[in-house]
Amino acid sequence: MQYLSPTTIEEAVRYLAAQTGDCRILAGGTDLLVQLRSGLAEPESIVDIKRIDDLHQISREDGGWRIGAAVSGAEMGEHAALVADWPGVVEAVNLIGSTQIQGRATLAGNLCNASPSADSVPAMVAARAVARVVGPDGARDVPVIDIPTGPGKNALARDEFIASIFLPARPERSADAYLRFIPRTEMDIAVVGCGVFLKLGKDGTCADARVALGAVAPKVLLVEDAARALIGTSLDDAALDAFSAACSAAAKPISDKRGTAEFRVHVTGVLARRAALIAKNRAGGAAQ
Amino acid sequence: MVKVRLWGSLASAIGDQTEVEIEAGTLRELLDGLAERYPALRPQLDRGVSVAIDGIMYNDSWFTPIKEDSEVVLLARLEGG
Amino acid sequence: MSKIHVTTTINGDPAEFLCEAGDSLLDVLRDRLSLTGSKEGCGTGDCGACSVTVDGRLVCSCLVLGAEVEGRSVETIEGMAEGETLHPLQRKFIEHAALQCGICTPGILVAARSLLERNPDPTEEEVRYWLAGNLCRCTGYDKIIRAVLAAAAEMREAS
Amino acid sequence: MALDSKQDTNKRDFKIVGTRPPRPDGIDKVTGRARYGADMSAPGMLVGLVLRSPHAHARIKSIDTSRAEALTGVHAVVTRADFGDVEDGATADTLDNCMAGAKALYDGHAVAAVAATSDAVAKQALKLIEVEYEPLPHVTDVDEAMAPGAPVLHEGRTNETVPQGMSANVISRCQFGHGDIEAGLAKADRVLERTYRTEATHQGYIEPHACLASMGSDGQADLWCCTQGHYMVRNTCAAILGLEQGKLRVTASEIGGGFGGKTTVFLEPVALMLSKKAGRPVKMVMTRSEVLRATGPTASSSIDVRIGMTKDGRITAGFAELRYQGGAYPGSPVDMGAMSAFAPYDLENVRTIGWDVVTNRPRQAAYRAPGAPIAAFAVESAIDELAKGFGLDPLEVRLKNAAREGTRASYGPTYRAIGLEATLRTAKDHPHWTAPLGPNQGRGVACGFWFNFGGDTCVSLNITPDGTVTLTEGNPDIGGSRASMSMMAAEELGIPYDKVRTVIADTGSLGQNEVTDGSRVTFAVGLATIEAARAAKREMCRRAAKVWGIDEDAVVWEDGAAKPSGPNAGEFPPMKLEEIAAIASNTGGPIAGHFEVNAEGAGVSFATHMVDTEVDPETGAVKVLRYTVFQDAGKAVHPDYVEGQFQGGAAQGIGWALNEEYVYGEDGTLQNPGFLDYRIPVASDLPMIDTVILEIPNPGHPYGVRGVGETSIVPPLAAVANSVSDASGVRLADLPLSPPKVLAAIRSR
Repeated sequence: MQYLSPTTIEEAVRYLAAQTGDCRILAGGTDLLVQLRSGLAEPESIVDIKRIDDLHQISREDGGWRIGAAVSGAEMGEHAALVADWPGVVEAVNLIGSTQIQGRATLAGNLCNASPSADSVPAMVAARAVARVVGPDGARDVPVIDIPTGPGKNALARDEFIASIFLPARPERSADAYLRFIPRTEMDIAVVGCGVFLKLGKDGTCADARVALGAVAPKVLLVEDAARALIGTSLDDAALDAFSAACSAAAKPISDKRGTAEFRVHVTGVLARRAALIAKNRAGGAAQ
Repeated sequence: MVKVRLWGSLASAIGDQTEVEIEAGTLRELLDGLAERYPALRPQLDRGVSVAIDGIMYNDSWFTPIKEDSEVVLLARLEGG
Repeated sequence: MSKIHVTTTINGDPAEFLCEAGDSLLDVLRDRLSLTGSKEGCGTGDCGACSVTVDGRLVCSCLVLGAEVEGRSVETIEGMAEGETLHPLQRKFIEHAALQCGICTPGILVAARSLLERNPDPTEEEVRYWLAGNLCRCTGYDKIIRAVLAAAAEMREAS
Repeated sequence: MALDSKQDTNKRDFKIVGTRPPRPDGIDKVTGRARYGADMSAPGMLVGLVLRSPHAHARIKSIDTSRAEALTGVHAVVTRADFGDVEDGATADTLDNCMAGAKALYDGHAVAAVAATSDAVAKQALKLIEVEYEPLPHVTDVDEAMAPGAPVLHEGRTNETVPQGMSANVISRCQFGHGDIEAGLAKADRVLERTYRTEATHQGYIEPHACLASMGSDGQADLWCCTQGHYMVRNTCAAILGLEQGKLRVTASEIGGGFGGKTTVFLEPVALMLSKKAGRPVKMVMTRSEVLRATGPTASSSIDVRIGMTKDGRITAGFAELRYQGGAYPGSPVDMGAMSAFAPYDLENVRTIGWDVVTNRPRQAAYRAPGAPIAAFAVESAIDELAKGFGLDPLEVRLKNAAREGTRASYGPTYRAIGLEATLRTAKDHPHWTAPLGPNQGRGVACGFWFNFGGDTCVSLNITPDGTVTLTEGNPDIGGSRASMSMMAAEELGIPYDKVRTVIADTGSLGQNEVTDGSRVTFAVGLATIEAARAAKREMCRRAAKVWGIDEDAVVWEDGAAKPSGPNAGEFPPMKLEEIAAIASNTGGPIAGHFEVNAEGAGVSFATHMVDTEVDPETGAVKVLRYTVFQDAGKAVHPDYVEGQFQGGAAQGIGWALNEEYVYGEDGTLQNPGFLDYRIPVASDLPMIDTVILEIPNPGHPYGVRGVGETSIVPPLAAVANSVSDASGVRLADLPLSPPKVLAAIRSR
């Protein structure tokens, strides 16, 4: 096995393009090293992108934020302005594993690993995040929702990688939130994950809504009819009931060691409602 | 003679006798006497037993004295963690 | 395949080692540098017994490649005491009987020091959540949490 | 000397016992210097790895190791064919568990092992071993395994206690109790009948099994390993490898947790065989996945309970039928479950029946009070449900039925002084019992019992020329026992604690010592330590008598010094320990005390636990809010470590109650072999765990010590379940109380 540590994006792309066998990108490594150790992954080479300075930046762009692929969850959590804008996304990435894991794990890595239960992905999808994919032909922007294609599979070509994630400018009177259910208080993989983005009108009614679900389907689900159940409402109980029911209805989970399908369907609705209320309060709506 | 209480499975091996009497002054004499007089108890005695004498557990100490009026109870062999 | 040569700093001292591309930092510390204070409880980042800091950031050394620490600064449990003088956390762990078997202790001490560097006055809940990635099976965590809070109080008074 | 006559707890004013000095191994353990199982290496050392069965049950038709042997860097490959036959049944099972014979009996069962120059080469070699399996039908559930027609693991292992016509997976039946159940039930105002189930859990020690073996062609061998009993390792490995016990020296490393799981061998005989074949030292370290798949979790169970109670809370009869599967070999702890199930209660009519059953799971090993927590979960849940049904205070009901001194225990003997009633009364008077609860919150209590053991123990106490003391004992220090031993030696000698250093000897340096199990160490090693100190004191008195030219009977030991005593002793200033030590060469040579005993007389111990929980009615999530342990310790030698045992047992029990379980798939393979999905409690899951130490002296120990390590895991399963029931209004009879189960129960209410 070969370990490569390029210092520019171009160099990294060249390395990737030159590989004939299995080649893995190393960002936080919190998934890759586990796979290496278990023998699940036996790559011929590893390209460590953490020596590329550009990928360590959190920078303002068009009123939003561009987050480099090597930025750890802990660094995001320490960035006050980012936390103020997208608390749900930051919370989601900081729910992944332990303090130690958060010191390494990245948004881009969590996305590319394409686990159906990845915590940051529903939050990013709710926030309309866009991944910048780089490859031999330059860069292309892909909505985060289109990156995972199934458990462990993503839409990247073998000579591409994600250089950054873009979180768009957050409109006034809007906010996001992410909740997940786990059996313990920490350290578990999400049994259900739910990211919600809400924008309120001046009168406090819901002007825009997005809800994305994790761990209840082979990939992240964007539930548009659930969002529609909120738009135009005052986020009253009836609207939240409809929203919660639509989320549960959209969930198509399996039963496994982490929970039964029936449990996941029910808890999807519970979390969606709770997350929507958090987002509403953050967006300036009255507390319930 | 010492009265010995047997636990259920031992009792059922010898026709549901829950108490037997054995001439014994020590633990070893007790165990030898039981095996001799009640051959049906042998498999379990070979697998191991613990013995409570006046409320204290003994496993192996042959020469533990037993008094005529001691309370003697056979128990399944104890193991710990 | 030739090995990778790595130059780094460990507990303030310069260090060099050769490793395979797939060797974890934990493998390197334990097997190549004889720093066996960092323990492997799981190898998957779930127990925290291998906790170290790299450039001041708390990580599981089982989830870091040895090759990654080229030019970095690594701190392990072996660097926590200064000569004969124990770190207040180490002292409080002994005073509060915060260890039974002791296998999780190095990782917990490294993690707790990292917490107190960022937050000198944590609440009980903050300590519990910060240390959620450090499994202890002996103590039920009670005496560990008390020891960390006591060390924090002492360090605040001293500073 | 009868131990009873030497008991002096009540009149004794302890100077050191009962204080909280720092542990002697503290600095090593907070600096990373302490060496555990995987921390040792040797020149020329090879890496040993094990090939494991991917099948739950399969006949091994052939194993071809030739390609692995031919790989450069591979120095030895072993299979079962390398081991001879072993006569003793239990040891033969241990060998078969370490290296499969004709069949692989569970997912993860070892089938071959290699020793190579590196981990990478060894991994490659494992892939080159060709095993031809014939997969067989499997069974992992205890009730399914008992059913006629179930896949059979072994023929001919059933013993004489099992009625004809049952599945060959049923190994034995046991029965305990007295009185007339049906007559007792007839007197009850209500008879509750319930079936309870518990899933297997793992001890979850953080340190995986590890060893370093070195064996020469002359049959002499050295082994370094993490174990609860290196003498057991020596004896078992010697039997398996056909070695003389004296030729094999085993050194216990520091041990990173055991809880019963390190009371047998898994890697050690294999490492020795690899070392023998390779002619080089071999180190083996398990991965966490190997630990969970192929070491010794505890039993899973299904239990039927029938209890009758009068409306004023008197239990008229108690019956339980317990079915425990203990994995692929005989030996589940069902007998101890059956003996302990009703042990806290004074019952006229009580009967328990236990069935030991084998399944295609790893062979169970002891786990902290083996068998008892499972049984207590069933009985304490049923008693709670009955008490609640009558609107009675659950503590009052337990007090009304509590076993006391003179009660005939459900398992046979009559209790001597015991502390159950004291724990219940203390619990009732504790502020926790009357603290207010919020919405969706509940409170539960449960009692627990454990026998505690003694066993073979050997201690040597040596006085150095400068008057310091080294105490040599043979039980690994798993939670502060060096401190307790040093304290008891110092107490007895009348010298400061820091003048005693306790070391754990290897198997070549002391006689046989029983495993660190059964909560025996502070009791049995403590007893031997006290007696060894007394022997040394007698010798020091003799030396002083010689110097003074008086009769040795006229010398007594007080406050760390020999003193003349009695009418004809004469006037001499006290001669301190260090003065006697300094002239030892002149008065007869080195001074030491030693004591060897099969320590009998361990005192049983009882606990009552109280726990508050909050249940999220929308998700079924349970949060533990407050926890208090009330337990009798006899005499707490080092209260910090007694509290630590209480807290650790409670935490493990909380994990067992809420989230820990072995999950097997349809194919019989373990679905959660890692700390990610085998969910032991993390720091943020638990509150502080309050403890109340009660001291009802054990008449069988000179200081009154009782074992404390195991009882603390017995009550929490039921205490948590009772609390969840109080909080949610639904009662669950299956552990763990994982959120999907709790939510399903709430929603179907």
